Amino acid sequence: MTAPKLRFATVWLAGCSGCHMSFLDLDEWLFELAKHVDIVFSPVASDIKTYPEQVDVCLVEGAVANADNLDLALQLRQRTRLVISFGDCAVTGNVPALRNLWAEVDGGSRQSVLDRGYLELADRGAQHPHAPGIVPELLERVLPLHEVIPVDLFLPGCPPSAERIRACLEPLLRGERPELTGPDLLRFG
Amino acid sequence: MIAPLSAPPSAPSRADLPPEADLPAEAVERTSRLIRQHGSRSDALIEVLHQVQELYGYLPPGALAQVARELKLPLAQVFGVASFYHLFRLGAPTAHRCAVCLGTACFVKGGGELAARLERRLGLRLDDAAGNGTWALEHVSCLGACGQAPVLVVDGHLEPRLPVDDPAALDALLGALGLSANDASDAGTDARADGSGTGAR
Amino acid sequence: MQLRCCGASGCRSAGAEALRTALLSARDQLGGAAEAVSIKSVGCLRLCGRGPLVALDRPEPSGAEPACRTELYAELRPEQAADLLARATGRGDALAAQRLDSDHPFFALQKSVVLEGCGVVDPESIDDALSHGTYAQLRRVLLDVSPEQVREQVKRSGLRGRGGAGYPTGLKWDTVALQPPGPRYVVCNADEGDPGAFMDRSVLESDPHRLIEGLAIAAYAVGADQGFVYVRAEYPLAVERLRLALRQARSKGLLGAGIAGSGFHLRLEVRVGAGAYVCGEETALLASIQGQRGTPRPRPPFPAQAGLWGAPTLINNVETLASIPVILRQGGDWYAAIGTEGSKGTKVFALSGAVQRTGLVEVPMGTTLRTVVQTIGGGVPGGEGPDGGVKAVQTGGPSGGCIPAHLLDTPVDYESLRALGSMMGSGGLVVMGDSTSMPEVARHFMRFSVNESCGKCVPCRAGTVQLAQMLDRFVERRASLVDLERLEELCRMVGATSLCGLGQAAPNPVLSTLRYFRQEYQAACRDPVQCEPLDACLLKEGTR
Amino acid sequence: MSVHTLTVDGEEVAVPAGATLLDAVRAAGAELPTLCHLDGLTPVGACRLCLVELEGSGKLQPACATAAGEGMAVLTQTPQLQAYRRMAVELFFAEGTHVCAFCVANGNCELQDVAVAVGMDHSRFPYQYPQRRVDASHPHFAIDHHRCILCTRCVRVCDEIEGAHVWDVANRGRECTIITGLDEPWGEVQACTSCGKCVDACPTGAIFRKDDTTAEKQTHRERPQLLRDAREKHQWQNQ
Repeated sequence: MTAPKLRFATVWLAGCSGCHMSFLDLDEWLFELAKHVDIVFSPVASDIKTYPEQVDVCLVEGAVANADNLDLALQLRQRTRLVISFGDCAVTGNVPALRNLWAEVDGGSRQSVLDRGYLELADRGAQHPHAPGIVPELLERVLPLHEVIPVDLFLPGCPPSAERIRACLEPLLRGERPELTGPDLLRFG
Repeated sequence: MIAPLSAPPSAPSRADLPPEADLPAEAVERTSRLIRQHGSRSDALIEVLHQVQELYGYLPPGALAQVARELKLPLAQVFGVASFYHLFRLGAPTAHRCAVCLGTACFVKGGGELAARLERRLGLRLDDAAGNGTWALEHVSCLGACGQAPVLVVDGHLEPRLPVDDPAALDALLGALGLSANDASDAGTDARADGSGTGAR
Repeated sequence: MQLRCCGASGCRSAGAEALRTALLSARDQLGGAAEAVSIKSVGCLRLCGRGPLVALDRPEPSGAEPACRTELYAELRPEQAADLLARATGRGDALAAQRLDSDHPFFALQKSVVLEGCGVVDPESIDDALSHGTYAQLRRVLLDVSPEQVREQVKRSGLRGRGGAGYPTGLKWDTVALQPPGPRYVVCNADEGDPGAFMDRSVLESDPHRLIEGLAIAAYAVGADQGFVYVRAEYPLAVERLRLALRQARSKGLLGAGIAGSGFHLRLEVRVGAGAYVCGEETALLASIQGQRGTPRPRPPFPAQAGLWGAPTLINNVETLASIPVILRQGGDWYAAIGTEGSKGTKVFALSGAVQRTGLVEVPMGTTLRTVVQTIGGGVPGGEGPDGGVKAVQTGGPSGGCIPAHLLDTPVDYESLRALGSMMGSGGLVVMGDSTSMPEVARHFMRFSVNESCGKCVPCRAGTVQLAQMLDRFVERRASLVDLERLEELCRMVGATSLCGLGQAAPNPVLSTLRYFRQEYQAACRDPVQCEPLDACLLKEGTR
Repeated sequence: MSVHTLTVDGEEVAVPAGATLLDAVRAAGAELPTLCHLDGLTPVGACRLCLVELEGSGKLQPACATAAGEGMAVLTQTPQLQAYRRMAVELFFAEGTHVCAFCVANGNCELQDVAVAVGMDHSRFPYQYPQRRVDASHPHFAIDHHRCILCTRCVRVCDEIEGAHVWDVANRGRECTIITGLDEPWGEVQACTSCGKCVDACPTGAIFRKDDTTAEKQTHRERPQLLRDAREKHQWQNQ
């Protein structure tokens, strides 16, 4: 008798995808993982575009920086039993949230970062993009995931090493809550 | 051309000048005198800073450097002390200043609304030392004038019992105190004899 | 006939100076009988909310008891000077409407010990102070009483520190006196910074010589020959009068070398603060006197062991020291008979906020809050119901708490107030009416603490900022139940781990309003159904 | 030399008179997180991480700044202390802008280390992103105030060990900031001897050598004590 497979997802919000690369660094352990889970949603392991219902575990990489991130975060919380903040961007905001340093500056962080990116740094034809529905609207403040939805587990690191990801997932597959302690499993950065 | 044997004397760099070089000589001399009156004791630093602020209206960097040298204190320590205490000003003050008391009694009697009203009226932000160029509005934590709450201090003069519940009377009073935005379209008559508080931006 | 004009800063801001000038010129103009009216500048006449106040002492026809009747007039305008002089000389009674009823509980229930000279002596005249008996106890103890005997009387009196913490004064004096031989200092903490407190200011402005006498006696009792009075700069009139009083005392040989013919020396200096509430904390105050940033340091060692320049230092607050001359005059037992078992003597309160009669109130310890707020203060103007429209009374400033109306029958003493989650504090009583929002009150105090934190330790520097932001969520009604839990958690952490009393007590206004007005916090938490997306999920469960 | 005997988490330990509770905790082989404390500098008791409970009184005292006394019973790891420590570390992270990923001190940062030690996997308090400065005017060193935790080690090492007193704390409360001279650019402060002790003492990546990039900062946090021993006890490293 084998236990029913867990419905497993990974999500990529505002981050560099480095955490997902680190996930792929799990190499042959991914085969082990595949024995226990069905990957139902993932930018690196699935083509499904809509976050499905009744997900058991979801690794969320990235901070919440725009309207799409926000919608997806809220949706995945409603459809997932156990949400894991996956990497420093999800846990702290990290690099994407650095634009919050401009929150108190005239115009705010949103306008400042758009002006910088599309006007000041443009070589030619400087203009803001106008394509409703294609470029999601930026939130004024970039937030770590747990300031948007309740989060069940935190897996810090930039990126979390493959060993750390495995140390987090292995107990879960056994139905246990992982205890992440010590510099190898907990250190930021 | 014959190369000079030694480098020509360079113009003295700014760092070589005594930092108080650009302060009025008389004020510098008076500062020295008052420091001597305190026996040049370093524990008199706060008393000395009070008196220096009376002299200049604020604590210019050159004066802080002079105080540090004559009290034999490190520059950073003098700046650390001067910036710790909120009554010391490190930049030149605006021509007029108003303090709104946000102590508990004034808070209960509408001091917060009074502050917000003054911000709108004067077009400035509370506790922004630059104010609107003419007026600056700061908060004070309690003046011990709780029996007269809510109170304002306008250019050093305590104004008791402001009628926050009667907007018309309050506006008239604030206008009479000269507390009007530079923009003349803002309501309120300027009854202040010297006409301060208007125009001069 | 004598007119005593209040010249303390409350009445000054209401026009006392103009009134006095008008009285003087009216007397010159009127001449005749008016010339016999003496016009004296005195300190606080108590009912600060209705200044400027003037007391009129009129001798009764010979043989009558009492020999002199006093009438008190409120809200006088300069143009009424002539009317007042006319009344003083027994002609006319045009000001009857402004005459206060001196049998009213506001006056009748007060017991003046600390304030016995306030409103009586001229604060700018040492001769007047001497004629009222000031410095008599200093002279007596210097010549006839040993330091041990002085300390014994203070211990017998049961006096406890009036700065707020209530440490027994006699014990503190003993601790300093019994340190190994060497220099020691006395310090008067006149950095009265609690918003809503103006007791010390009134003493400094009204009767500075009494304070100097008390401080000199303290110095003698602990063996100090140098002392400082640390006054906040926000009290310019107090600073001015104190400096004048010190000069006068020196010139009369009551300070300096060989005081009053004894072998005792004392040098006293005024040190003026520069706008930092934290300097009311003892170790921060000592740093400030030494010309440094007013940051506290860990205790022990306590100032009584290692204070100014490392020497044992006695620090007492204004009201504590101003009680000393009376205690020595009447004896410790006399003082101990006033008040309650654990809190003896009288306490001066500054009554303000949403209350009819604001001003200075001195009552025996153990008087109930209801007596002070409703009987003496008259409750909230226009307030109705058994509690007179009072919703809460705030005691102890930013370190204290809000006591709800249903507990108004609590006697005012150190232990009772602490049991209610508040504290005596220095004596500010701010009355709050029904319309006051308690989360807003808590935020008001938390913002105060954010502003006044010295920044040395992280719980106070960063914790108060986080607490103020959490309170924003409640005031703006966008909080969640998770916020409520976290608010309490962080309050406990800041209270338990901050370095000094400011941080340790900063959460008190939150905790006490949570204790008595929790429903207001709960009501500020949004109903999950009405939540916007960002907050919605936070309501479901904790994040941990 | 007189000796005080006390217990640390039930373990009996003897320390010389004049020792601190931190010395006693270390002598007992227990571990306490510290940030503002640095051996060789005057303790300030500011970071509150080394708070311990004195059994009986229930009072919390900073181990670094409290003298060990005869018969004391010290508790270092009560659940309450652990909860408070974690919150303190969260407050440190939230009040500055600490992005370990690209910090010069990544991997050699005491703030990063204490976060691990107290088990802080995220901050429950929102990050504040305060407006702070970076001063790179010094030829060899720079200070990034975003990473400063106001431990004042730089202030103390410069004053007590180097004797230059280039640094101090300005302002107060959340506005507190470390300054050089009269709040001037560091490179223009004549009193600076460029000795680098502040770099060595800094627990985070706030003060660093300009030629170090991400994760390259090396420090010598033992030096203040070595210098003090040399100066006061005439004990040099080679002896």
